[in-house]
Amino acid sequence: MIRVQREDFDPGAEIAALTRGRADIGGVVSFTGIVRDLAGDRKIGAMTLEHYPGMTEKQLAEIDAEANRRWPLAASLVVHRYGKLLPGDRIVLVVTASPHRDAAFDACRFLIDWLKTRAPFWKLEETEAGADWVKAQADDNAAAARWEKPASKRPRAAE
Amino acid sequence: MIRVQREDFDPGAEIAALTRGRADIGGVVSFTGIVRDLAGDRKIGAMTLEHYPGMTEKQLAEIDAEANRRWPLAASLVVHRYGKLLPGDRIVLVVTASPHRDAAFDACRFLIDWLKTRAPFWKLEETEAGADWVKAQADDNAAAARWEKPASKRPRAAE
Amino acid sequence: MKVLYFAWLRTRVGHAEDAIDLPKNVTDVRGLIEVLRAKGPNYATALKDLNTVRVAVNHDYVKLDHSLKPTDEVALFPPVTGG
Amino acid sequence: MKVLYFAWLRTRVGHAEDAIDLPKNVTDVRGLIEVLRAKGPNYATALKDLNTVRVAVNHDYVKLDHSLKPTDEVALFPPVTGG
Repeated sequence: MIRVQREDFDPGAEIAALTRGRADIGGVVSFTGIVRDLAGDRKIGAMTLEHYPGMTEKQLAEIDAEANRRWPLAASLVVHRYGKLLPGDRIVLVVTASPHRDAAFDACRFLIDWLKTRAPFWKLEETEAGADWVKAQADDNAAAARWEKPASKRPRAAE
Repeated sequence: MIRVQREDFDPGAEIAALTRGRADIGGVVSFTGIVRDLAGDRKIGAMTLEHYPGMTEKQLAEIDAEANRRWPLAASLVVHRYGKLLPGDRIVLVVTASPHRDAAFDACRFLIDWLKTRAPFWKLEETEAGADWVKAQADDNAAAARWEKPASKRPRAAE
Repeated sequence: MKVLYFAWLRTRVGHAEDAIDLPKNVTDVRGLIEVLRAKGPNYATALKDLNTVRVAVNHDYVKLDHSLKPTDEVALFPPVTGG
Repeated sequence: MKVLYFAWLRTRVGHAEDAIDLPKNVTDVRGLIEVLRAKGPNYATALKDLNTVRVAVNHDYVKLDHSLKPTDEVALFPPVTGG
């Protein structure tokens, strides 16, 4: 399940809703991303998240479907905010539930790694020096690459 | 921070308390363990968690300290319940917060893996066939072994 | 054809959206980008380095050799930075 | 010396705690376990296979060759199954 919204979310309420009445779930893993007050050594006053309505939902749904294909999940949820956020604000939530904790951990990490490189969001940071578009990070590309499948899964592998 | 308690806990409230007013935290990872209704193919009616008061707290505090030595955590929390629990009940919570998500994910997984093999808790499962003490699982030992340090960190390595 | 710009591509171009009539000899994304670059220095600057430009057609990522239809929605934007 | 039992070690022994006066020639955990085994068939059964017995002294895990003091709190229990 995925949601794209301007409003804040409540991680506890989302975790509870995902697991309520479910006794087949052994473990629930959540990741909550929070706006930091520093970008390198520059103090951040605020951040605005631009996104591409329609494509965002489509890309998140595809990433969520891929996680559910790869791991035996009982439930999964991605919530991503857009609009103006302040340091300390929640920005993204990923929740995964599975009978086995390894699957829940792997799927949660996969979801946040992949959405960081695939979901069409762009951060505009406001510092004392002005507003700057955040640059994509090599770290994030490396993190996403961890989850690339071996050649057998690639569509063109048979050629 | 660690807590051992009979009462239920609220993952959302714990996550919020750990991160409130903190703008130096980029990511928060949580693991919530839930009592399942099946053990293999046997239906579980209830479960009683016995523990060793005093040693439990000491072992959990040491595991938590080790996580904080290994990863740059802004905050960490382990809550473990004891007493009688029903399928669907929460049993354990681990929350880790860090400026970087990889550290938060690794530390959270380390904490749950290590507490499963080191914290003195024992599960007594009630099924239609009677009450049985749960056997330690090879899986859990393998999961904990992932986090063993190379020889240089072992106390006897110099011999 | 609807062409959308996001983030610094939008600010460099100066607006969020164009309606482009694709010349008959232009059939793919690479050709569309050449058409846009010729529209003015704002476009030429925004689209100078294609290493920093991502392309989506109808909400899916595509490469520069992707074929275009007049009804497509094309979006040009920098590498994403959400999460 | 206080000796505690947990989980199925406790149910097999039949109680949760003993006060043991360690003979002078018994100096380590292995010796204590021999003393306990001699106390009766319930102890002998509970402590038969040491592969399934974990030992803690003063809340820390120890091995069978760990030396004991009369003031120690010793605990015997199966491999843990929490989390």
